Amino acid sequence: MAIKVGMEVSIAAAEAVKQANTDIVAAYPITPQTHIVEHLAELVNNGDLDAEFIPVESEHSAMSVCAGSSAVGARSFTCTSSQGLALMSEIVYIAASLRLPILMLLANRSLSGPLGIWNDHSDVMSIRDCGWIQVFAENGQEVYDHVFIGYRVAEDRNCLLPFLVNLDGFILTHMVEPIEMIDQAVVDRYLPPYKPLYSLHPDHPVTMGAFADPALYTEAKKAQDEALKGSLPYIMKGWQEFGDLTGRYYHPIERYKTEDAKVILVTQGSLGGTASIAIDNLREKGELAGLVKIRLWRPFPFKEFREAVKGAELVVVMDRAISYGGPGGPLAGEIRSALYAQERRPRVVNVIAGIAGRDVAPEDFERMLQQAQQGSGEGYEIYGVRG
Amino acid sequence: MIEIRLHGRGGQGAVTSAELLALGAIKEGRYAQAFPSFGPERRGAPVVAFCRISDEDIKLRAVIYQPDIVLVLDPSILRLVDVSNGLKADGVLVANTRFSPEDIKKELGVKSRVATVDANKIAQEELGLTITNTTMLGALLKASEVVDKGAMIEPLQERFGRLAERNIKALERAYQETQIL
Amino acid sequence: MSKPEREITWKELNVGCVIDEPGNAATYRTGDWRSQRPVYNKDRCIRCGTCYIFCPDMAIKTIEDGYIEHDLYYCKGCGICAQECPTEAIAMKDEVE
Amino acid sequence: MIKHLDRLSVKKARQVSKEEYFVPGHRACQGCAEALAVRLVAKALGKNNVIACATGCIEIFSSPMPLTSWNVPWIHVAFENAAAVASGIESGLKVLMRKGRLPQQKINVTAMAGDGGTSDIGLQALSGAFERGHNFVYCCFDNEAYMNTGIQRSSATPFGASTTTSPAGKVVSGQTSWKKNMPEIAVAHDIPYVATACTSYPFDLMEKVKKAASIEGPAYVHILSVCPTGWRLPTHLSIHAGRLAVKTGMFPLYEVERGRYTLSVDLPKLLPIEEYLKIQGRFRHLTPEMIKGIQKRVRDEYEKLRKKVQMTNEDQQGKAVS
Repeated sequence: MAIKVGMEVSIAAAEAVKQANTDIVAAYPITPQTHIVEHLAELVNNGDLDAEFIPVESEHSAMSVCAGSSAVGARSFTCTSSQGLALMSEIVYIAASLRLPILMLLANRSLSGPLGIWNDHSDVMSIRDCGWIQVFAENGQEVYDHVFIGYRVAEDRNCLLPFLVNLDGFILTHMVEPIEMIDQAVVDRYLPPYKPLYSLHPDHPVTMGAFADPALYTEAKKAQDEALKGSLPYIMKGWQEFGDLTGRYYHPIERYKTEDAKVILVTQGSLGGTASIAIDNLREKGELAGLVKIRLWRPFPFKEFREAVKGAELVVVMDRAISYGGPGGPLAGEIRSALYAQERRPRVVNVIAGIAGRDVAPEDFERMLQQAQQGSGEGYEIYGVRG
Repeated sequence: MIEIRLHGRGGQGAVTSAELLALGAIKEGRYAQAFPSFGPERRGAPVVAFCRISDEDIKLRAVIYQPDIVLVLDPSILRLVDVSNGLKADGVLVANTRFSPEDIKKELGVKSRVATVDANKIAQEELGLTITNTTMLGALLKASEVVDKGAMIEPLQERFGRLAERNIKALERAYQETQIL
Repeated sequence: MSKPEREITWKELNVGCVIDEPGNAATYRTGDWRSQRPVYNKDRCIRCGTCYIFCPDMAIKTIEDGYIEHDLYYCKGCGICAQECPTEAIAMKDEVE
Repeated sequence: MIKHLDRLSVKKARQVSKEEYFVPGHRACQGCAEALAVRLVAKALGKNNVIACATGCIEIFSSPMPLTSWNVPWIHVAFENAAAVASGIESGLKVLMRKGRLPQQKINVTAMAGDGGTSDIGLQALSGAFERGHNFVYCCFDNEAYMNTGIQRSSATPFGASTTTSPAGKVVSGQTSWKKNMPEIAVAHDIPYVATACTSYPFDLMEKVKKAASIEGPAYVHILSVCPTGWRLPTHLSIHAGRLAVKTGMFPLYEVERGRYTLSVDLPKLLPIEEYLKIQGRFRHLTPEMIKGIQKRVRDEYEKLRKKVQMTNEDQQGKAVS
């Protein structure tokens, strides 16, 4: 059994990118993603990673470079945050439609304006429909592990989709914590070199990115949608095999004390642990509370989610992004529609909290759950806002 | 679980102190977190960093509001920032100051234990500059044995290389010279 | 993939809509776009290749000894070949119904 | 009077490869000199060539699913990023060959874009790729406006030209700014090779593209590609118009090799610009005063270019004498 090493999560992520024998790193600096890229530059310049490090002039070009390099069959990595994602988002969508297995780490941060460098999920929610496989990591270990899992699943001939790992900015990127590193031999066993189905090479000329008129566009989009939906079993397979090698098993939905829960809190990302403390506290006070953490965001695991909340009377969804003038936060919107067709459906109360670095402590979760008891289930509340 | 809040000025290495402490705990096979205050502070501005140490997996990711230990790296911050804010009654304030614990207790009105050491002097003598982040770790370990002093050697060596010896010596001296009340 | 586009189902599309038959656009007839057709007078042709090199539609085939032939499957009737021919060996004539 | 500056010789035409890497069946307009330019570039670069293409006419007329006009590997990602995609292709091939996952061989990487995709929206990505020094050839197919979207002005639209967003109105008469000097912007990046070319001089064009590919590092070829549709010109005059652009000095042909300027055709006397302007509908509204202004600017610019040729060749001449 490998020992745990204390390191900053960003460093661990970069080490994983190295261990995955990445060929191309293209990135532009943005807080709080910088430590990942800085460490990768160091690894490349010290000869520890044989890759091309491409210090692009913008995030738009970072994703464009990755599109080009992935299209020739190179294992390609980028990472960004907030405004950087917004700038590159045009190409993020195209990378999915081209079915290029690029890996991206997103250090989640609020979108301007006002400018704020702190953590929430408004950046990733702006590309919710980009067609990538998207997961949320709860801790540094999950970030490190999902570099390997991400490449493995993305490059699976049954998927061939880009893979996005969300890690909360600062809360994870700047956190020093114990990480269990995987032996290189195990990494090599789990993650074979990328063998593209199609690649740009003169020996077999192909055309990529052709345009579609209305007679074919719908078919192209249907194929893309089926590919993303159809990736679920291969994501599960990637997790299963990773678990068999490391003992760490991941699931689309993580449940905490949901079996008999009447009130279930739903979160994504690094606040899951904090939320679980609130659940313990509420249980001590006699509340039948439980927690559901959504790891897999796309494709959305409808079946697993419905199963997880089936006994609940009240589901409290904590969103970390606002859909201005909409029905609720993006996560609550998903969850309400996931449950709408159910015969017995719980009331879904939406709380928006932890926006742009506003700290959320266990007591906050407790208060949210208590306040939600009175919630109508319509619209949303912004927790802790003054005035 | 022990929660520690560190006060310093940007560029003085408060984050490094927190990290070294966490790394020491992890070397012991325990769980730890170290994280900065996530601010845009630049060199010179008062900053805080945090550290949690536990024998079990740490789930909590919120900021530390009620620390068991407060570590103050810079004497000039003592009167500038409310360093004892939230400090638990059975906690300890560890400060870099020329003054005695008694003086500090009286001046700041701290009810909990107070440990002091003139870390500026030690750092100046041992390292040739008043960067006190490693020196103050000695004071912290004297005031509360959150991590075994021996477990700190390796992280210090990894971080400081050929300068490690002098930092370890500064830490040792502070450990010896710290007064607690 | 050479099926008419209106008959292609989503399952028949390659991954990423990649087209793996290089140059299959050559099946597409652009000759229908023509309202004027080139008429070639071999006797005046000095086999300089000017028409061949200037044709944007690759609709001029060179045959034995450098003489040419228009490929009316592709020729859009732009008239560049006639204009550029140094010996006026090509003339443009209206297409008739 | 010379009809063809580089008179097409039987020999030259016969030497040209008959292979087409850009095949017929493409859907460019009748008389499209951009399609011709693409054909000549593809021919010059041959089989071992991977192309990253920007959104625009070329992309649309060459890749309507499920058909492709390309016989070489080709990718289109977006409008403004051809240089960045090409950077990724070049770096990807390099690293895969270095790591032994692809056999070592010379594969040229080409980026293609129109004038808008180059001198407007794609300028940042292009500048980045030049600065990073990727080994690739960037071809700008300049037809002097956004033709794909319906003839809107770009920064490459010449002064006075009427487009749908710089119409010849009652108060403002066409494009009010001078054509952005994109080749000079490329030169400012200190890249090893910059050239201008025009489809009306096909052998010159192909030689420049080949030279660009043979040089290590970024190379930029700016190709004037006459658009009869956008310039409001009879389709058969595409080649003729390009020739006039060169002979009037509106679009001089030159090369800049490691900072050294050479004129590809030195014109002892420029034709009056009216010759060029009068055949195009987009200039029909120009007043004599406007034409006079354009004429002066063209002469001045040509003189400036000549001076650069002189200045950057002085050293060599000095050496030759001593």
